[in-house]
Amino acid sequence: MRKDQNLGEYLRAQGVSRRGFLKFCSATASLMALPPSAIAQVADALAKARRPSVIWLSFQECTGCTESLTRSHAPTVESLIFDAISLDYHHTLQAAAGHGAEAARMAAMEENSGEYILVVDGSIPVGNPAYSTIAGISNLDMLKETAANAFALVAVGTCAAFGGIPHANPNPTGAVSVSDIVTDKPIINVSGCPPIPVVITGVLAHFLTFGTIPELDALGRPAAFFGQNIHDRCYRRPFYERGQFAETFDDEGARKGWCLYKLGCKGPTTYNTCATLKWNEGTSFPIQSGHGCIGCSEPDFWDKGGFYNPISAGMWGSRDALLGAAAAGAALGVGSALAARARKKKAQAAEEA
Amino acid sequence: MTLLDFASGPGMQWALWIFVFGVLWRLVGALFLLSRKDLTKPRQYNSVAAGLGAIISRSAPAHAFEKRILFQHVTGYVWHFALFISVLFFAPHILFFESVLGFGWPHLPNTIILITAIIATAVLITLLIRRATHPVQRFISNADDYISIFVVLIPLITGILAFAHVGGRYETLLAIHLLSVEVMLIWFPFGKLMHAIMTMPARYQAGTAFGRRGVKA
Amino acid sequence: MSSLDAIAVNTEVVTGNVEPLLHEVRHALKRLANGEDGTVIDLRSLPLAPGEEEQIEAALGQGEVRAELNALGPSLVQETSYPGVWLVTHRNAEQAVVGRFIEVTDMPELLKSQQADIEYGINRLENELKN
Amino acid sequence: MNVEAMSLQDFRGKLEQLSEGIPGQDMSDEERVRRAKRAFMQKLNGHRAVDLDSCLQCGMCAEACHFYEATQNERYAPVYKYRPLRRFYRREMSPMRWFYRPFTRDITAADLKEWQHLVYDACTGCGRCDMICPMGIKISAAIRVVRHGLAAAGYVPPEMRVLRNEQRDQNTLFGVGAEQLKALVEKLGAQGISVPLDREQADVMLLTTAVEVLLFPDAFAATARILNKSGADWTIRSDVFEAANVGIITGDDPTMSLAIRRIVDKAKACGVKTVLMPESGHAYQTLRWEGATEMGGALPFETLSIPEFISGEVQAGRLNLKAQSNGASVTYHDPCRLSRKGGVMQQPRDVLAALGLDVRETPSNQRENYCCGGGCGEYVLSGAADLRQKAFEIKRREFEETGADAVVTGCANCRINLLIGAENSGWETPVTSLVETVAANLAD
Repeated sequence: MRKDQNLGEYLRAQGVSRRGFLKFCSATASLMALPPSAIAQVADALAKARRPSVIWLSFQECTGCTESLTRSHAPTVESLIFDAISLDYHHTLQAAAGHGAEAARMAAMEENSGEYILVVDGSIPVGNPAYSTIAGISNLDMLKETAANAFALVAVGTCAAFGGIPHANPNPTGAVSVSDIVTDKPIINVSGCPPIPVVITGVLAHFLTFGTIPELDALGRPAAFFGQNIHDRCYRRPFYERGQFAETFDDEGARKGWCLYKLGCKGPTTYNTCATLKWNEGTSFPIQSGHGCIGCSEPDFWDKGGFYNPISAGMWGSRDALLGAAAAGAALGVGSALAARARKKKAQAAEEA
Repeated sequence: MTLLDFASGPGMQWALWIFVFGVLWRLVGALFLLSRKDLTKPRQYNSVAAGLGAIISRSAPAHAFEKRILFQHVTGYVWHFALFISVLFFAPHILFFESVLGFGWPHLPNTIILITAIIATAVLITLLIRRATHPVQRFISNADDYISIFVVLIPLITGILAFAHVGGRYETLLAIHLLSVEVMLIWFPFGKLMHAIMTMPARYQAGTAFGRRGVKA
Repeated sequence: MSSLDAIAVNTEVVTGNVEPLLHEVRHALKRLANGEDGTVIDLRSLPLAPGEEEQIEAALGQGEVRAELNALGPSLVQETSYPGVWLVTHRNAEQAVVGRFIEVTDMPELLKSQQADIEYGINRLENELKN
Repeated sequence: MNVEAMSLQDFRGKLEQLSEGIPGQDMSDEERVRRAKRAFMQKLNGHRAVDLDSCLQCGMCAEACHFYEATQNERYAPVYKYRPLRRFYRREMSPMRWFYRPFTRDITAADLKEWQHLVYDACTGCGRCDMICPMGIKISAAIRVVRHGLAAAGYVPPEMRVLRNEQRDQNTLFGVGAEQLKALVEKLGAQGISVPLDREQADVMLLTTAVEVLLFPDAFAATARILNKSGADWTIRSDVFEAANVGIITGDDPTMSLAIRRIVDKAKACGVKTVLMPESGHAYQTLRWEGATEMGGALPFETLSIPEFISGEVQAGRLNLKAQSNGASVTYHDPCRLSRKGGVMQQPRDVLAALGLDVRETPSNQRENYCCGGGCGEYVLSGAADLRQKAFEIKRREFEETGADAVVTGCANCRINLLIGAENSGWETPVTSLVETVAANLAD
C-alpha cells in the first residue's frame, strides 16, 4: 500500500469488491466491539483511512504477546489491517537486523514525527537499566526516546500495561509499566497475559478507522473490550447464581461444568472479553476449558493471594496471630478486672479505716 | 495496593485481630470481676440445666408478655434468621470463614441469600425507624445504638450491591463491602453488638440465679 | 482413568441467553413489519455457552433462500424459517469464522449488487467492448 | 374471730404523718456523688458487669413495667432506671473503661436527685422486667444497686428513712415493739388462742411484722392457730419478732445486715430448726435468699414462707383442711418476692385448691404476675400515691377478668396496697390473706 493511497483505494486496487469491503467492515466493527449499526460509519471512515506508521518495542517480555498476535486469525481480515499499517520496527517480525534495524526505527521516527504509533510489550526495568538493553540502549532510554514524538502509545500485554510478571513481588529488576515512565502521551493499555489477539488488532483497527484513541476505562484500557468483567458475561454464571460450584477439579461439579468460584476463579474481579470473544478463533476460553480465570488482565494478578484461593478468602496471614490477639485480649481483660477489683478493695479498706 | 487488596489483606487482618482482641478483653474483663458466692441453700435444681435452659427459654417471651412485644419479637426473629442465613450460608462467605477457621459447610443458592439479605436489610431499616420514633426506644437510645445499627446496615447494603453488581465495579463494591465489614468487626467489641457474645453468659447466669430459687428463668 | 475420553464432561449448560435473544428477534421482526429499519445482532457480542449457538440455529431453522458469496473468503447468507430473519456467517480464506450476525431485514445488504461494484463493472464491460 | 385492729383509714393517716418534721440529709454534692460511686463500686460484680454489658437497649422491659404501662412515661422504662449505674460502670469499672470514659458523662448530684423518683417512687423492685428481658438481665438487681448508691448519698425518701432509722436504732417499726406484741398476745389468749411467747428453745420460730400487729392481727392469730393445730413446737420472741427489713428496701446495707443478724442470732440461741416468715414477701426473700450470703456462711436453720409451711404440713398429714363445696372462687395474687423472686408459687395454689376453692388465675400470674403497685415498702411514699393508684388499676383489671369472688394474697404489703387501691377506687371485692383463709377452714 502506497502511503498516499487511502485504504479504500488500496483494497480496490487489490481487487476487493465493495461486498468484500463491507464484509471486512462488519468483521472490523465486530472486532472493535462496535454495534452492527456502526458498520456504515466504519465503512465510511475506513475507506478514507490513511496508513499509519507503527513502531513496536519489546522490553522485559516473553514474546507471548507477539506470539498471540501472530497466531490470530491468519491472513485475511486482521492481516489486511496489518497490511494497512506500516510496521516499521518489530524485533521479532522484521527482516532487518543490527544497525539496520535501529536505523529503520530512527528513520520511521523522523519521517512520521508526531504521527506514528508506538506499541510496547514488556515491562521496563528501572532497578538497574542494564537488566535489559537493545543495541546497547537501555529499555528506559529507548522508550523515552521513541515515545517523545509518538502520536500515542499502545501498551500490549500486562507487563507493559501494569508491570506484569517482572513486576511481581519481589520485583528483582524494579520493573515498571509504560505509564510509569511516559506521562505526557495518550497510552492505551491492552492488558492480558497475553491479550486476546483480536483485541490488539481491534485497537489498531480503531486507530486505522477513526485515527483517535478509543474510550478508556480507569486503568487506561479500551472500554469496549475491558468494560465488563468475565463473571458478568460468563456462560457459567447461572451456576454461580444457583450456588452450584465445583469443589475440586475432578468432582461431579467440575464435570458438569459448574462455577469455578470456589477453585479460585478471578472472573468477578477481572475485566476482559474472554467470555465473549474467546480464544483460538472463538473456540473456548479458560473457564470453558475447566480452569478458573487467573485475572491476567488485572494489575498485580500474580500477587492476589494465589490462583486457587477464592476471591472472598482473606489474605490475612496466620491463625496463630488470631490466637495471639485472643490471648492478649483475655490478658488485658483479666488485668483490667484485677485493677478494678483492687480499687474496690482499696475503697473498702479506706471506708473501714 | 488497590482498595480491594487492602480490604481483603491487611484491613481484614487488623479488623479480625481487633475483633478477637476486643471481644476477649470485654468478656473476660466482665466475668473476671467475679461475684460473691451465693451461700444460700438452693432448692433442688441442676445449675447447668437451669443455665442452659435459660439460654433457650429466653429466646421466646413468656405468654403474658407476648402481645405487648409482638412486633419486636417477630422482627427480632426475622432479622436474626435472615442475617444469619445471609452471613453464614452464602458461598463466598463460607469460603472466607473457611480461610479463617479452616473448615467450611454447605451453602445455599444465591437467590435465597439475596432474598434473606433484602429481608434483613428491610427489617433493620424498620427497626432503625422504630428506634428513632418509638417513645421509649428513642428516649433510651444513645450513639452506640445508632452506630451499631449503621455498621451492620452498611455491610448488608454494600453486600447486596456487590452481589447485584449495582452502583460500581465489582471489585470496588467488594472492597467497600469488606471495609464496611471490617468497620463492623472493629466496632463490635466496643458497642452493643457485643450482645451476640454476652447473650450466653447473661442468660446462663440468669438461669442459675432463678433456678436455685426454683423459678424458671 | 484410562483416557481423557473416559471423563464424562457435561457441557450442556445454559446461560439463559437463547430465549431473550429470540425475543429480541421477535421484536425486531415486528418493527420491520411496521416499516421501520432492520436490525443486526452480532452473535459474537453475546456470552453463549458451548452449544447454544447451535440451539439458536436450530430454533431459527432454515428457510427458502440460501446464498453463498465469495468475497475475502466465503460468506453464507441463509434465510431462516422465519422470513425476514437471516443468519449471516462470514469466513476468511482459511474457512475460519470471522463474524456471525443475525440480520432482521427483507434483504441483506450484502446480497445486493453494490453501487461501487456496478460502476466498476460498467468500466470493465466498456473496456471489454473497446478491445 | 376478730381481733381489734387499727383501721386502714388510721394507718393511712399514720403514713401521711410519717415524714413530718424530718430534716433532709445535709451533705455536699461532691460528698453525695463520692458516696454513691463507692456504693456502686462495692455492688458491681461479675454478674452485674455481664448484665450491664449485655443490654441491647431494646426497651422491652418497659412493656413489663406496671408503672410504664400505667403512665406511658418513657422515663419509667426499667433500663433507664439504672442508667447512673451503667454510666459509672462504663467510666470506672468496665474492662473498656479507658475507651468509654471520654464518651460517658459522669454522674452528678443532680442525677442522683432525679433518680430518687425513678428508683423509689417509680419502682417497686418487683422484677417483672427481669422476666421479659431477652438477654436475661436482672434489671431489678441493677436498680437495687442504684438504690444503694442513693441511700449512701443520702437520697432515701424521708418516709423510708424514718422507718430505717427506727428499725436500726430502736428495733421497732411504726412504734411496734415488745410491748405491743405482748399486748396482742394477751388479747389472743383471752380469745383462747395461745401464743407460746418468748420460749428459750423451740423447733420453729415465728416472726411477724409491725404491720401485721397493727393492721392485720387476724393474720397473726390465724398463723398461731395453724401452728398450734399442726402441733408444732414453736415460739415467737418479743425481743426479735420483726421480719420486715427496711435495710433491703432502702438499699442500706448496714441496716439490712443488722436486721438479718438479729434474727439469725436469736434463732441460733433458741436452737431453732425452722424460721417461719409471716406474710411478708421481702422479709422471706431477704432471710431465705440473702441471709446466708450476708452472714458469710450457711445458716443452721431453714427459712420457710407461710405457704410453704402450710403446704408441707398438709402434705405431711399434720394439718387437715375442710374442703368447701359452695363453689366460692378466689384468685391468688402472687407477691413478687414470694413468686418470681422466691420460688413459692405452687404451694399457695395447692393449699387453696385443698380448701375446695375455685382458684382462678389472672391473665398474668406466677412468674409474670403484675405487682400490687406498691410493693416492697413503696406504699409508704406519700409522693407516689397517684402513680401507685394508676398501677393498681392494671391489677384491678386483671382481677376483674377472673370474675373471682375474692383476692387472696400471701404478703401484707401487697394486701395493704390492694386495700388502699380498692378504697380509693371504690372497688369492693374482698382482699384477704392466705393464712386467714386457711385458719378459717381448719378441720380436726
